[in-house]
Amino acid sequence: MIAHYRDQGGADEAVADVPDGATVLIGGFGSAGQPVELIDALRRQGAKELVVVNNNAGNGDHGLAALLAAGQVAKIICSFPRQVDSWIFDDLYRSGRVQLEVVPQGTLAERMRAAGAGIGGFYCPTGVGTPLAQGKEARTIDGRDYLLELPLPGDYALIKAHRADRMGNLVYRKTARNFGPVMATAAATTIVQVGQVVATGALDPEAVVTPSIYVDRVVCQGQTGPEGGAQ
Amino acid sequence: MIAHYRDQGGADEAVADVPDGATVLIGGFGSAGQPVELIDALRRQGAKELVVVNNNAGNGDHGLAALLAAGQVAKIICSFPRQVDSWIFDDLYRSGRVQLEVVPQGTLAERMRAAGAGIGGFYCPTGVGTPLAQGKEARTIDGRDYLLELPLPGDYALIKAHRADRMGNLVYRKTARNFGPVMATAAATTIVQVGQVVATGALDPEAVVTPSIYVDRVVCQGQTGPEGGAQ
Amino acid sequence: MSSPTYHVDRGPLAKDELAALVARNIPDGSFVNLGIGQPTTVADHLSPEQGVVLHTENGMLGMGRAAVGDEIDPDLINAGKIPVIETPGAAYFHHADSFAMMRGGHLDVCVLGAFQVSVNGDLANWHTGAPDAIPAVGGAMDLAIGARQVFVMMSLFTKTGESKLVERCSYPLTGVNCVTTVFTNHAIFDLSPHGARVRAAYGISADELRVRTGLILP
Amino acid sequence: MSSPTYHVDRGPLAKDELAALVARNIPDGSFVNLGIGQPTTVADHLSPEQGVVLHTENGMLGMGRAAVGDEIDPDLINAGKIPVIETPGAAYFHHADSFAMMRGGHLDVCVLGAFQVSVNGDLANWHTGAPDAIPAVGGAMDLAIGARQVFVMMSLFTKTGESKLVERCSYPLTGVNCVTTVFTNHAIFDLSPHGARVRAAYGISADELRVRTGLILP
Repeated sequence: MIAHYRDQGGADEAVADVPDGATVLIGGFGSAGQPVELIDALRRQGAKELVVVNNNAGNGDHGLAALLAAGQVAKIICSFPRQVDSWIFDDLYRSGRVQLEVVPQGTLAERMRAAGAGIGGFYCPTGVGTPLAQGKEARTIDGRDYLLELPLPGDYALIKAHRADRMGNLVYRKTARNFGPVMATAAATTIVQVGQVVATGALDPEAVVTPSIYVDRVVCQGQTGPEGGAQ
Repeated sequence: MIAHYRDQGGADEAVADVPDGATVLIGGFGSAGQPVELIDALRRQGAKELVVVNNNAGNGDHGLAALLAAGQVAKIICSFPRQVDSWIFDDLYRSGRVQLEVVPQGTLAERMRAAGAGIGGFYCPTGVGTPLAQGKEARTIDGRDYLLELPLPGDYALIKAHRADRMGNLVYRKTARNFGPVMATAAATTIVQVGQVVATGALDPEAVVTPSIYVDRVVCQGQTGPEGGAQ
Repeated sequence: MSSPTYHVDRGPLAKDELAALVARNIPDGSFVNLGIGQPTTVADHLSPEQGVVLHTENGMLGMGRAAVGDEIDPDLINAGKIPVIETPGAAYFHHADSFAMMRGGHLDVCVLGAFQVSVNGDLANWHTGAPDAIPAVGGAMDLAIGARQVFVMMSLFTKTGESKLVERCSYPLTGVNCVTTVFTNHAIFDLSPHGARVRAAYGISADELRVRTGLILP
Repeated sequence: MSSPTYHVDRGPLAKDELAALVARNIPDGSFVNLGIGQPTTVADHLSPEQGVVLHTENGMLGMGRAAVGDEIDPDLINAGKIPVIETPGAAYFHHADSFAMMRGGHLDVCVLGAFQVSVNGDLANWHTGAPDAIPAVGGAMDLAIGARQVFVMMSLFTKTGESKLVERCSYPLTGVNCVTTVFTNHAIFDLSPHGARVRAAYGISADELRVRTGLILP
């Protein structure tokens, strides 16, 4: 269904129905593209036992790190939890209060793409012969070794984009694009935080990165353009 | 390697090294996006026993149809050969002079994407329970049935884009985009016919559809912009 | 579930009545793919207020009506290779992305023609099985298994009177258990793995429908 | 294949000499990914005339140098999360596309740091194997198996004198048979499934290199 932006409620309303135990795909690579306003709303909302998919495991004390600190996350699926400023995750992990599944970064992205693209599984060369191959089916195809990787769908995606039109078409900004487009395809409900909403027709159809079909709710932090088409 | 457009030779020079027996991915959906100038050059060049991958099997008497008529194609891999104006293919096929592999259109695109993305194979729900499932490994994952599909790489891709910059970054035009971007990733050598070459830096980095890494040779039919960066 | 309605005081649906009926069954705000041929005519009955967005497999959301005159652009065509126009809020994407959208279950509805549909939702619409026919599947199999609801739009009977809704398809299949609703000139059928159920019939009685289709229709 | 050159009339390579040497070994016009840490310094030794295009895993080709002052933009960072600038001809793409590019063999060269490399090209650079370490792999495994040439840049010996080029890695692996060339302060090694071959050595003799590494080095 089309988002059809209608000056919807803010971030709190957008995340109100996320239930305990939901799998939530959260965009961003470090701080770039991290939907901090939506994450903060999820923290205020209080859903617990969440499974969070993100490239990292929180930086500093805000955003995803604050959600972890609030004890709402049961498990995190990510490629790179350990960073100089990941002290909140580090403490939770070492004291056994959060589960961790480490996935190579490209496999993480491709597993979400598979979920969004209706692919049941794929043979991936990444991680062959490493500890991350443990428990995975291996197969040689055309002389090369692969691991079977399965789709990683989300119940919700919380992502950040640069601009949306009133139908929910999205464009991103520079390397803040990162996981947003693929997470939007992989979640049952995609919630987007944008800096600006423009009139339908104001985005170049050749340059739309996430078509509106993947977008369910848009929260605007900044300026909202006129209602209706641009015509 | 970077294309770095240097007023290279025309279409004939671009396709000069295509050997007999090569697998050639040819862009286009019907006439939209069909690289007619490159196909005509390949016809003049005369390489034989080609395996051609295209959505269709030629329309009318020109482009891909003319390549077929010249007897250069041993096999065509496509989704939709039969059309009102596919008489050249129809004759060749009925008289046993060309082999045909019919692949569902989305599986055709996804097999080329897999080839470009280093995926060894993928489980696809399309075609389960149909005649096109014959000979394919079937597997049930999470309660749904899938077929194992393998990558479809090309030795060459011949595609058409709207504009290139001098490094080989590409943008397309409307539904003429179709198979071009995915074929560019799947071929060892990608040759592109464009209407215009612009200065490096003149394309919006947010709107580039095919990054230059996938482009080996550019043939310009129209205007060529100034040399060097736009800085 | 409500009982079927038999409109026996009228004839079967005309083609444009059928197209209008299919259009009314598409929920507001849906993303929809209309197959080549008769399904294309459904577009003429969609009102702008419905906010339906049309997808075409060759890489576009927000496809508009057929182009006329100066609007014709060879780079802007639909799956049937007919020139069309772009609507505000359109987006273009490449073939792998277009079929990821279809296969991934993101389209709310697709409307397809058919040679045969079985009561449990199997679809046959790509190949007559004739030994000399050139097989050509296009995007039919991807749509059949990908859209959340698969509507079939067809005449109920062949020219020689055989039912195209059948117990088991004799033509090669396009997809298994995939059709959700069959819209025909004589009746609308909701399908499920448990069989077909008549929603409404036009110019035909319950008994005649059973006799002419040869099906058990609860 | 030419014989190894032993430069014994000088000391080992300094860090910037090593970075310059790696840069000279990158063919003109290559698409290159430079790993976090020491490999990043290779960029300082690439001349514009080489026409090398830098890839960053977080979705960009045409990455430029570190941003300074007003150039700093939190939406434009490299894999190490350092603000960088854009060069003319840059392109942005999402993570699935970025890693398809890496996994699909499109990068000509990547340069990585390492804890250990085995003579047959196994790489260990993501995990020390310490039981209390938090595992974090990032994009290392994707780069290791994806780039056409995988260069490793490291000191040859640990602070306690053990060789980091080994017969068989004791640390958990990042990738198998993937490293093509190892650039160290003491020597450059070309690797293949058949073992390591010294290309050049700096401030160390052939005998001393064999003794200190404990390896058979033809």
